[in-house]
Amino acid sequence: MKIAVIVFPGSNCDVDLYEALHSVCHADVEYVSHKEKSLDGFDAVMLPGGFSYGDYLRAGAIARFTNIMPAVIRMAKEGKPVFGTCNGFQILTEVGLLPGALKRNDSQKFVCKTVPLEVVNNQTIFTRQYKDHERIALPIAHADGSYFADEQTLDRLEENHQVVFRYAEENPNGSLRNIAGITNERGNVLGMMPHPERAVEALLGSTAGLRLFKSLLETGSAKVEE
Amino acid sequence: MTKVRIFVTYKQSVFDPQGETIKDAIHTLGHDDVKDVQVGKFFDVTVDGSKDAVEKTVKEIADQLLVNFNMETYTYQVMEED
Amino acid sequence: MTKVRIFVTYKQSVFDPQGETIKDAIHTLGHDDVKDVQVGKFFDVTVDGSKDAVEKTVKEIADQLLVNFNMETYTYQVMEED
Amino acid sequence: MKQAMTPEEIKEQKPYLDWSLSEAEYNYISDKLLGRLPNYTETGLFSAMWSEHCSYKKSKPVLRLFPNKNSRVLQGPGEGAGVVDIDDGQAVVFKAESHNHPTTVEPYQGAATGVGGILRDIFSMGARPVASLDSLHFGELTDPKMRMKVAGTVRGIGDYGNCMGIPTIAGETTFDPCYQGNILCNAMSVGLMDQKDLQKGRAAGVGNAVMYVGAKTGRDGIHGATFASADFSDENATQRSAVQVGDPFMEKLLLEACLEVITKHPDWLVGIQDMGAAGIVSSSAEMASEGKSGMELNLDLVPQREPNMSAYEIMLSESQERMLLCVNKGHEGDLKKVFDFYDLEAVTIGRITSGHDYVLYHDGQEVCNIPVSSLTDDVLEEASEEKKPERITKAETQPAWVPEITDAEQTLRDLLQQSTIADKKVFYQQYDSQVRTSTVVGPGSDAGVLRVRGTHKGLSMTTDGNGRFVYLNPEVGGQMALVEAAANIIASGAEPLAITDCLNYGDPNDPEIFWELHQSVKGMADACRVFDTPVISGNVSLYNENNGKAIHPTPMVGMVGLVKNIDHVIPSFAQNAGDQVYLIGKTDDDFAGAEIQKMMTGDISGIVKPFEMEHVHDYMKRLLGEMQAGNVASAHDLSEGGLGVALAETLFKTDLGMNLNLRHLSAAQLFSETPGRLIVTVPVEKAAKFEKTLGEDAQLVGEVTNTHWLEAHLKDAEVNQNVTELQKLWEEAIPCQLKSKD
Ligand SMILES: Nc1ncnc2c1ncn2[C@@H]1O[C@H](COP(=O)(O)OP(=O)(O)O)[C@@H](O)[C@H]1O
Ligand SMILES: [Mg+2]
Repeated sequence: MKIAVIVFPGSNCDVDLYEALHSVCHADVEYVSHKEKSLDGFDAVMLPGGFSYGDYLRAGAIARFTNIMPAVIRMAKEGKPVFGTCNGFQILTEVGLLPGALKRNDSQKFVCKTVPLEVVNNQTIFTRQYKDHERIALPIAHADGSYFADEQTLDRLEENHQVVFRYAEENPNGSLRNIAGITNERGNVLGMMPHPERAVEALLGSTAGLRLFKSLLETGSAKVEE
Repeated sequence: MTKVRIFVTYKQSVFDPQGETIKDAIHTLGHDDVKDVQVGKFFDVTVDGSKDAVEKTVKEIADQLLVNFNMETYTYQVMEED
Repeated sequence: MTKVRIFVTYKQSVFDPQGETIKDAIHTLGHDDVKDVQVGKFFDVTVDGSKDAVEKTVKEIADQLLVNFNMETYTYQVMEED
Repeated sequence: MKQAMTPEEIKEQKPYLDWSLSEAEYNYISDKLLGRLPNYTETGLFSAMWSEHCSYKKSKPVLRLFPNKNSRVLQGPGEGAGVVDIDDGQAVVFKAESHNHPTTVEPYQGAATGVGGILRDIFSMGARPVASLDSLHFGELTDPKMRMKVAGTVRGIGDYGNCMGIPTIAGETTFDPCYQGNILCNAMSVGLMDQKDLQKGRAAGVGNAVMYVGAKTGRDGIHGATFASADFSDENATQRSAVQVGDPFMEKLLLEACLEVITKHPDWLVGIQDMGAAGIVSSSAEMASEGKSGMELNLDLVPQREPNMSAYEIMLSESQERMLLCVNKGHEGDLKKVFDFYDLEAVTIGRITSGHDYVLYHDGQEVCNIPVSSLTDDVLEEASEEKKPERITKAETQPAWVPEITDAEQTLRDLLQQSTIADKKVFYQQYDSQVRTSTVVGPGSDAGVLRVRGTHKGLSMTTDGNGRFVYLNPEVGGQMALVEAAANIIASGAEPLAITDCLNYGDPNDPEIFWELHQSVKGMADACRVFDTPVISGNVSLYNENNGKAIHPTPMVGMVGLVKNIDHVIPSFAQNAGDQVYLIGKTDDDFAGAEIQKMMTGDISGIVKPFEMEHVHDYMKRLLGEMQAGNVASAHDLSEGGLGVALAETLFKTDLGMNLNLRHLSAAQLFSETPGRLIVTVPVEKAAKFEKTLGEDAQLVGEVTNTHWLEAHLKDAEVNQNVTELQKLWEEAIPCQLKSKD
């Protein structure tokens, strides 16, 4: 599987994603500039964390207009895996590939720490190596991570098992229904605020995020059938 | 050139902790006469063109960029023309 | 109860990186008719008391809390009374 | 051209006095350097370049005391940042900078732009910044205004570093009334590079281009450099806004563009420097001076954000996120293409000329024509008067204060809640400490540790300083700052390499303050020699006063150490029940300036006693050897609050306890702050080897238990405390004060 990591102006966890895939998972991965228009030849695309366009206006709001985004949308429509963490998640909601929006944290502050999560759905292409309702701990690092959607949307997300990760003990940002990560209806687009790419090496304190990448990489054909 | 002020706020249904925090701070200052605080942002945009063209532009940039309709809503006000 | 809208903006000479970036984004959308963008925030405060008392309160909370006079300045507007 | 005053009017009306240029300096410039009267623009340039901030005219004689070479130092002071060899063709680059005055006036932007400035210093050397540290000194949190300043400062540091994607992995935060009117915000940045990419701030080669890249120039921070060198009173609150606003997004683009040019196109570039204090004039004049060149600039070509800026304003503006490059003739277009990709401006604003003159054109007219060296090298160094303060002479004859402890347990609980000692998580959790996924040890330990990707090496780093000791005994206090930094580095299992510093003092024209500066620098310099940690970069911040009252003399030491094998990083908290606990170093009655003195008497007093640096260095070296051999399970240095606090901290975040025989110590000594001590835990099977190496310098005091109780038997007291409860007090102290309603 060949994976693209998109580099937006202001992306800064692009290295983290790339190295998790390249150095740790030995996957076939390449950086792709936001200026490119095509993702031909790639089987999956990942949007990294960071501060695209400085998070000016709203996190992810401006990145959605970059050249590469139509190609990302196309991949999502084709059922190929699309993954966004942190700023990547914010971009995926801004561009409409995932429902809802990410508000400023209730504390009004940036928060960087490791938080307990529950894997709510282990049937996705991203989570199949986790146990059902497994507890894991992943780092978060964001100022705008409070997930918001209207009640119907939230109900629909739960009915369709689109909620993949939930904050398990404390809610660090005010997310509705403790939501930390969701997929689209089809299950091939995952957005999450926590950073699994920061938890793939014991040296750095945790390997809890590793199985997310392995789930995807060991799928063979990752394409989700409709 | 027309200057338009575009006001963006959270929708009524969206909880805004910032307003609450500021209200608390105001009360700490002793101003219990302040009963409610809501926070919003605004954009002063200077646009070139006829009145109609300006309004069209304002609506377009609000719809496409300035406002996230999942949680926000907006109004605008023409400030000055020349 | 009186509702007052307090507008806070950067002082003239202060650099506003957000406004610049948003302007560039608007141009990317094709709206070259937008010549300038400035960002500000506003506070809708609901205050109890006579007209004079309300204005006094507004000035005090602006001075002490809402405005950073190192770089910001403000205006306000009485929105509605009842 | 609209010069605001004629040269004659300047001579008569002396506006330069307001810009901190003295009459003697003005006369020297007119009579000796130029042989004519300088015009308005030139006078402005001189006052900025001759300010303490740019010229170090007062502190230079003292700075010469610092050692700045050893076999690893590739670049010492004088460039954007210092560079140290870490083997394998790699180098670590670091520097610290103060942003005290801007942060006191406008905490958020002051702190943010402080971080932005130091990052540019690092990447201008050709290094990628990989970590940031900070050193913050605030007034007491009981003052609600101070609480807002603290919040703004922390948010400013966080927002800038977070947006840039550079982890902030260590730092220090202290509170003392002396910083109430003048807070200290020192930021340090550490970069990593291949030695072959090393750059200099140098402009040379007749005909080569001087290129301006990055943000447009506005009227921000005009006279920031001289402003920082002037006494600081509440009057300044009303000055018109010259606040510099940071744009970390622009800086991120600038970083990537500059590193792309440096690493991929070394043949295009002659030199590069960031525009810091005194903006275009200092960067361009310093580059020309370094390259022994002449330079001609056309200010009409400088990208400008505001209309009608004068030559003086353009040259002195401190707008952020700008760099100056000297580019080989013919490659201007190539360079512009790289910057275009990042949507950044890159403009040729001048050329290198033969000769040694610095010539500026504005509105088609020559507005400046002076020798380059007159701005950079001819500055009159100033000899300063010195006087030992009365308070120190007096204290020398008085008996030392020793606390009377009636309830050692309560004293420990109270100390853990002192804001300088209490948990700083509320602050550092606002910093992204993990981005770039190389942080092995983040904030909350003695030193932050990064791995060097692709190698087995690691870098350990810390910032330390304690103004109270320096105030009571500048020379010993200076030594202690270095020893504390070294202890933190060694506690992580790293070998100290070199240091950077920020020298934060009051008005040097006060002979007592200059004496403090001189003595403390001497103390630091001596300690640097003992530990073989040369000073490779640094920064001086004087005039830290508010309404005539100076801060404690507060030199900050930023130290970087090398971890040979990243798998052997030593944690700062206990690891296994059954491990032996050793106290390294002698404990004495050292209470002058200690946290317990401030807590119990509300003030500090007495004489800080000298200690044997060579001896401390000797056993620390042996301790490091044991660590590198894998014989040590954990190590934590003793600082504020002494042994009692360090023991508690060693157990926080674990579920372990300790049972300790401290019968050779009094209850008071549990809180003494004798320098050069550590608490170390060692697996039983390694104990014999460890004891043999450390000899008398390690004292076996007990063992790690699995009870989560801290149990210590002292000469005249017993301590038996539940660690969970201690930790709760320690963790909640600052959040509780921040939430206080009055
Ligand atoms: N402003 C800050 N930024 C980052 N980390 C900080 C800051 N203040 C304190 N810390 C972290 O909190 C811990 C305790 O700080 P301190 O008491 O100064 O440690 P020490 O006395 O060992 O130098 C350290 O890990 C330090 O890195
Ligand atoms: Mg320490």
